[in-house]
Parts: sequence; structure tokens; C-alpha cells
Amino acid sequence: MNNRDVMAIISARLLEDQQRVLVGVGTPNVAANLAKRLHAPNLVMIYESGIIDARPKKLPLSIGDGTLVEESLAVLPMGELFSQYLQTGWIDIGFLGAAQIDSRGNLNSTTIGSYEHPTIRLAGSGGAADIAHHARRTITILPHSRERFAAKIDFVTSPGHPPGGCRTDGGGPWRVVTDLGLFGFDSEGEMICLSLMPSHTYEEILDMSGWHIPFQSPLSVVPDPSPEEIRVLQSLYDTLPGGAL
Amino acid sequence: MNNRDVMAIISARLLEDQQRVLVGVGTPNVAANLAKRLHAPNLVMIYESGIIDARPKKLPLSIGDGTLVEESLAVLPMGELFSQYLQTGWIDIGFLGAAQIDSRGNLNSTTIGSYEHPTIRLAGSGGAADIAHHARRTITILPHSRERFAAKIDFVTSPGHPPGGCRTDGGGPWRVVTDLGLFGFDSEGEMICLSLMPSHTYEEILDMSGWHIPFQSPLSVVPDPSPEEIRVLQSLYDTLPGGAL
Amino acid sequence: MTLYMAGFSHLIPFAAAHEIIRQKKSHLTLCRATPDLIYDQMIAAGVADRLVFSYAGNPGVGLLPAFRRAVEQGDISLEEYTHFEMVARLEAGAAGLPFWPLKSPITDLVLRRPAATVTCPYTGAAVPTVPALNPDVTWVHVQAADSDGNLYVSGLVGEMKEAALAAKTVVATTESFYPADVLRTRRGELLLPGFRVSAVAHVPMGAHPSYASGLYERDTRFYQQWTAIAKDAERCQAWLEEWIYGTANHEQYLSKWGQDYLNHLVVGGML
Amino acid sequence: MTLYMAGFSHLIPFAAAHEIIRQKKSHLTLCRATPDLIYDQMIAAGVADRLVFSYAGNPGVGLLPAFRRAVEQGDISLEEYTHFEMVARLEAGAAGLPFWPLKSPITDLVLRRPAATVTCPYTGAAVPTVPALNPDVTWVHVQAADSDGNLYVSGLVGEMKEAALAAKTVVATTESFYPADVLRTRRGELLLPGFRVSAVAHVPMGAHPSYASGLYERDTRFYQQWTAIAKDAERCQAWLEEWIYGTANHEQYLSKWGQDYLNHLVVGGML
Repeated sequence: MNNRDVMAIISARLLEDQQRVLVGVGTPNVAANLAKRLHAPNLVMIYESGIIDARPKKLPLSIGDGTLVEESLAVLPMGELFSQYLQTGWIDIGFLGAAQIDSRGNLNSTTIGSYEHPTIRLAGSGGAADIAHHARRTITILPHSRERFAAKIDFVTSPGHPPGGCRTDGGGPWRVVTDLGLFGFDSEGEMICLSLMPSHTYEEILDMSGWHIPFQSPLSVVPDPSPEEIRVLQSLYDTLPGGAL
Repeated sequence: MNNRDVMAIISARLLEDQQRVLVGVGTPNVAANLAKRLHAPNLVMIYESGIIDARPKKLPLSIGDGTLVEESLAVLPMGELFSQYLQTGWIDIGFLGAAQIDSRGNLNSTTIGSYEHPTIRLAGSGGAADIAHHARRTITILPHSRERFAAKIDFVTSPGHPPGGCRTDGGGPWRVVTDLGLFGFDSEGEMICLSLMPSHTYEEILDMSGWHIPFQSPLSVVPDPSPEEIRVLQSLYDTLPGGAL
Repeated sequence: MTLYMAGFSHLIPFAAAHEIIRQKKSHLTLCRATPDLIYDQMIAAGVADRLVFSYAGNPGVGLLPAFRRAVEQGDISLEEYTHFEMVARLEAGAAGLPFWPLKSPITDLVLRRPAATVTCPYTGAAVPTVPALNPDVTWVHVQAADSDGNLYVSGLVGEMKEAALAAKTVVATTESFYPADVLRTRRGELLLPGFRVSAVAHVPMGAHPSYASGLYERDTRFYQQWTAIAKDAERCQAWLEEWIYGTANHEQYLSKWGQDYLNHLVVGGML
Repeated sequence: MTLYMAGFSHLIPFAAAHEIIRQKKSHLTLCRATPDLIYDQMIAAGVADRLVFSYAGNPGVGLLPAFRRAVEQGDISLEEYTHFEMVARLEAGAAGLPFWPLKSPITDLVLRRPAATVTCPYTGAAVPTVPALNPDVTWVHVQAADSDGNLYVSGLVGEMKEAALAAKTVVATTESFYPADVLRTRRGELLLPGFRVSAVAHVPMGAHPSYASGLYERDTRFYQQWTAIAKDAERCQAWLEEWIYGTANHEQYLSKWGQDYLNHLVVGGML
């Protein structure tokens, strides 16, 4: 099991049956498909490409794969999905990745370095900023490192909690899953460590973060991936032409 | 042949093959269907109910009849038709009826008497005002009477040429067909009589209009309905459950 | 309460309207681009205080007598738009926005309203707008629904989808009712996903005297007869008494028409 | 000239893009929500000065190397939006309006633009907007077209329709070409009526390496290989030389892949 697989399993546990989740590309996609095959068979997976209630037979490689269309409930023009479903509050969970995050859950997926003279030019928002803004709450998955957990991120692609408090509408960043821990946000809208990932420590988290992330005591450890979770994840990877990603 | 039939035949002649015509309820609908069966087989009949390129087997009674859907090219949500086709100038001809008209082609289909205390409350705009505004030009059909041809109409449902001139975009009222004559508009945007209907006179028109309508000389007479036109109109009526309207 | 009984000519939820009349609801604000016979009957039955609309005609026949009488007698207040404006109001409602921009003409209707243009931040142009319309309830009648509440429609949709998406609550009647998942192949006909729908009832021929594409045709004869029925206030009440109050439900209403009469409307000749 | 090669993941008009590269067009402004490999190849070939976009990734694989290189070296100027903003720009263009309202978040992208809210005339709320996007040409690839120019698509449509309706000129390539009228039964799949389309060319497998629902699958292997090809500027040029400049047309490009390779992608295993 690599870190990515553990993150996928742990974040899959955060999804509840019947929820409508707008699934981003990458690990969120693996996690949502895993949850649907585990404890949330009626999870409504929605993709920004316009698909409502996908039931992919294989793990989709991208959010525009044909396998997402085949058994879906509907394939909408993107404009309808964004304005009539996302903008009007019908998405329970926005499920995102990012290159950088700060203490308030602001996300960067646009550029490392300055916008005009980037060191690494990333893909940009896609629907991420829209999803972060309009979903009832968001889960973000990203690997933990000092570069990624930054006191000041290089670009605010998707806004998190506003200065001075949590978003007043109850929306915004809710959970962050990394290879080191599971995080939430306190009433001020600041990130807080909720649990440690198996075999990791709070000191590692402090070491690998650009600011001091407090923890909620008692600081628990996330239960290990179960044999069933590992088996189902593997069977999901087995649907890919080349096996695991 | 009643007056309505003659008006339908004469106005059908104004439509050209390949044109995209937005067809209003009533006589315009009869006329457009007639033109399509006569000289304009590729007339693209569009209905505000959302239908593009209708090929009705029977004369539709309303603009929402099933017969309009059956062989049509597309059935759009009304919103798409109005914003993406009408508002963007893709309709060549708007084909309307009205209760009243004035010298600048302003149309009333809302109320006789005041809006608050109507003598006769009519159906209202429907798509008429939108069509009058956005189609490249309009044809209006209505019976000729002093009440209908009014110096001042009771309500401007669909605007005609603006004060002081023709519409600068080339749009607006183009032809008016009544049981007495065929009318156009001069460079000032004022109605002018182009031709007389068979067996009617210019004096009748002056008698039956609330303002002095000038004529364009030489004042011709519209050719009589041909046997072919009459035959095809009758065959169109024969498609109705109860025969002629 | 603001109610939108959707369906442009097609799939008009008459069975639902008749039940609203039977239950003697009152003080409703009725919204519909085309009030049609459905609202003429509801207005005649006194359920409405206010009408939001764009074309109050009997399609292909003429005017709406009960509507005319109510307006000419001052018994109902009106909020009137063009079709495009009405649909644009629903588009705004469906998108969760407070207004919708459109290039609408300056008509006497517009002149009666407060000025409502916005200035385009890019061109400086004055762009007309209409306010969002968000009905408390939108009622739709559909050809098919499943046990998850997914609604399917084929043929004319008019402004049904926007009217439903703009509503706080969506209720549906359906010609046919299916188990979950069997309709997934009809994804091109999906009107609304079940999570947007609060309740569905199975009501065959629930759109009579309007029509359901592929199932039964419009009852043109009744549409034509309605003018004579509704023109006379007493005859109109007698009709409501006999056909609506006098029937316990839509099944009885249909039985009263009789199988032979209805078979004439059914595509293929049999219900 | 502003060009929108449409198709979200699905039905990406690669054959057309390759021909644009072969003809050595230059100074284009390329617009697409998802630049994908199609624009990475066009950028590598030097046809574009400017990119209007919202997500420049290799879907499911990673980043776009030629795009990255061009941006990091300052060889291309960017106009960047979120997906919703990008689609809203097309909606405005398709409706003939100068702007589109949407409740978009305040991001660093927004802060880099001139302020662009309008005040709702009904609620007083400040509503964000984006400006209309009206490409000079939108290119679409479709599963079927007829001799009247009507275009039909099934499966994912993404922002294809709005991109086409917003364009001054629409050009299409199609997998299959039919005589007039035979596709009328597929009215639910109509993308655009023929009168909105200026030209159609019959180009089977014209979306390779993207996919066409029901006909052939995405060439995932090539999408994955592209990263290695394009990361190295020289290797990227060599690829263009061999596969695009070195083939006279799309038929030759396909022959170069070979029938066996392509058969693996074809649904049912045969072209």
C-alpha cells in the first residue's frame, strides 16, 4: 500500500451513503469510487464534465471517461450542472485535490512561483474554485510536505475560510486528508489536526507543515485500512487497462 | 373563400424558400404551412414552443401540437430557442397576428380599453413582442377595420418602428396583410399601401383606417388566389379533424 | 403560496389542478407562461388571487373566458411578461441568481414596471433584466417516473425544466411508474433527477384534456367546447360542479368521459 | 483569429488540429476550457500566441508539458478562468449578451481582473459577471452529420453546444455522414441545426487519441506517453515532424498507427 492508497481509503470513509459528491480528478476520484463499492452504494457521484450519478464499471482515469457516461443517470451540458446544481446548493460534498493549502483551507492548483513567472505552471482551477465555493462543504486530499502546507500559498485558486472566522453559511473546507493526518477546522476557520494516519506522529506533522497546526485532544489514530478496504481498492485498480496507476 | 383564406394565401406568397420563419398562432400558422406546401418546401418553420423545422402532416391547431414535434428537426427548451436563436438574429421572418396596429407597425394584442379596466382582455404578448423585436423583419396579418387600424392603439404589446424613422438595424415591421390590402413601410417608418386585395379599393382602406394611409403609385392589385393555391389550402384544411377552421 | 403548474401545451397537469379545485384551495398565486384551460378552470373555481403569465389564450381557439371575466371584473391581479421574459425569470430562479439579463423590447408592459436595467461592466451597454421567479411549488406531469423519483419526458418541454429547477419543491404526476434503474437507458429524456423531486403520484391520463406525446392526443373538441362552457359564468360553475366537485378523483373524472371517448384520443386507439 | 476547438474529453477534433498544424497557421488565440493534448500539440507547433482556458491538464495523467514550457518561458499569454466562468462566457456569447452573471468566488484570478460586478436591480446584491466569449470559429467533431449540415452527438457534450452557438462560424468534422432527413429520429442528439454550420468534412476517427462514444475508446496509452514525448522539447518537435508534418492528412496519420493498434480502441474490436 502506498501513501496514496491509504489516503484514498481514509477519505473514502468520510463519504456517507446517499450524499451527492462532486468528484475531482486524481485521488478524490479513486476515493469516491471506492466508497461507492464499500459502505456507500447509493453515493451519487457527480462529475464536473456533466455526469450525474455515475456508475462506472471501471475506475475512470479522467472525469470525462466513457465509463462514467454508460450507466449514468444523466449527462448534462456543463453549464447546466454548474448553474442549476452546483450554484444552487445541491452538492453535499466537493472532493478536491490541490498542490498547496494554507491554515484556512485556501487551495492552490495554479502556479508554484509567481503567476507571471512560474517555477511550475500547474493545471489551474478547472471547476475547483467553483466547487470549493458552492458545495456545502469540501474534502481536500493532498500529500503532506512543507512546500504543500504553506503559511502563505503562492496563489489562491480556491478560497477557504475567510479571514476572522468560518464561512457563515456552513460551507467551505471541512476535512483535509494527507499521508500524515486527518484535519478539520476550528470555529475560527483555522486548520486543526483531528487524527493521525497509522504509524505517523504529530511531530512529523509539525515538521512537515509551514505553520503550527494545533491538534484536537485526545489525538486519535485513524484505524488501519481493513483487509476489505484493501481488497476492494485492488479490485478497483484491476479494472484499469494497465492495473494500478 | 373567406377573407381569412385570402389573407393566408397572399401572405404565404411573401415567404421565400429556405427562410427561417417564426410562426405565430392563427392565420400566420395557416399561411406558413401553405407556403411550405406551395413554393417554399424548404421553409424552416420555427415555433415559439421550441420546435425547429417542423414538418407537420396536419395543419396544427396550436403552436404546441404533437404534429409539429413528430417530424421536426429539434424540440428545444423555450429558453434556448429565445436566447440562442431569436435573440441572436437567426430568425429571418417573424410572422404575427394582432388585434390593433398603428401607422408605425406598433401592435396591440393585450387589451382593448385600459390595462387596469379592460373592455376586452386579450391573450397578451406570448412571444410576439420578443419576435417583433428580434426577428430580422416581421409580417403581420389582421383583418382591416377602423377599430383595428387605430391612430393610437390601446396598448403597445409589440413595438414597431421608433419615432422619427425606420429601425436602424433593418428590423421591425416589413409587411402587413389585411383583407383590403398589402402594406409596407416608407423610409420614415410610416405605413404605406403597396397593393390592393382583389376586388377592393383604396377608398375602402381610407374608410376603414383610423389615419390616412398613403399609397405607393402605381397602386397595383394583388393577383387573385390561383386554383392551385385554393386547392392546396383546402387540402390543408382537410387534414383537420373537423375540416376548415 | 406561489404555484407553477408546468407544461407548455403538452403534459399539462390537469388531474393535479382538478384535485386542487376539489380541495378548495384559495389565495394561490398561479404562475404559468400559458395559463391555458388549466388556469381558466382554477380561476373559475376561485383558487387564485394573482396570476403571473405571458399568454392567456385558448391555444388555436381564442381567449380564456374565466380569465377574461376575472380580469375585466377586477377579481384577480396580474403580473404580466412576454414569453421570453417569463422563461428568463425561471432561468434566473433555476440558476439561483436574483435576475436574468436579456435584450427585451421596450413595451407598455416594461413601461409599467420599475426600471430594471444593469450596466454591462465590459461594454457600458444598458442591458434589460427580469427578476428571478422561484415558485414555492412546481407541479409537472411526466410520461414516466421511477421509484427513485427520476422524471422522464419526451416531446415538447417548453419551460418545464426551468420551472421545476426554479422551485423550492417539485411534485409530479406520471403516466407510468417503474422500478428503480430500468429507465436509465432513457437518459436523454431525463427531466429531473429524483433528488430534486419531493413526491410522485401515478396518474394515467393525468394531462387530459392536454396531451402526452406517444400516449394520447390533445382533446381538441373539449378545448373548443370550453369557450362556450366558460363564457357563461353559471354554465362554467355547473361544469365544475359536475366534472370536478362531482367526481371524487381523477379515475372518476375519466370514467365520466367514458372509455369510448378516451379511446379516440389514445395513440393506437386503446388505453 | 480566435479559435475554439470544442469537446470536453470526448470528441476532441484532433484531425482538424493536426491539419491546422500542417498548414502552419500562426498567431491564433486558442480557447478551450480544457486545453488537453490537442492544444499542447498546437502550442508545441507554434500556432498560438494566446490561450483562453480554465484547466490545462493531461486528464488523469498530469500536466501539459508544451503548455508548461511555453508559459514558463513567457512564449504565450494567458487569459484564465474557472470552468464555470469559462462556460458562462460561452453562454453569454451564445445568447448574444455582452456579459453573464454568476455567483463566482473571489480568487486570485478574479483579483487580477478589473472589477466586474453588476448591481441587481431587485435585491441590490453585487453579482459577479464574466464577459461574453464569441470565437471567430468553433470547430466540433461529431458522431454523425447529414447533408444539410445538421450535427448529432451522443455522450458527453461538456461545453460543445455553447461554444458552437457562441461562434461566428462553426465548422465540423464527422465520424459518419448521412443523406438529408435520415437522422431526424435522433432529434434528442441534435447538437446544432445545419443553418448554424458553415462546413462539414467526413473524417472517421477524427477525434483520435480522444474518443467517440459508441465508436472508439480513448487512447489512454498515448495520453500517458505524451508526457514523456512532450517534456523534451526536441523529442516533441520530432514527434510533430514524424506524426503530423510527416503525414499528408488524417488517413496517413491513422495508417501510421496501423489497423491492429486502432482496432484495439474500436468498440467491438473492428473499425
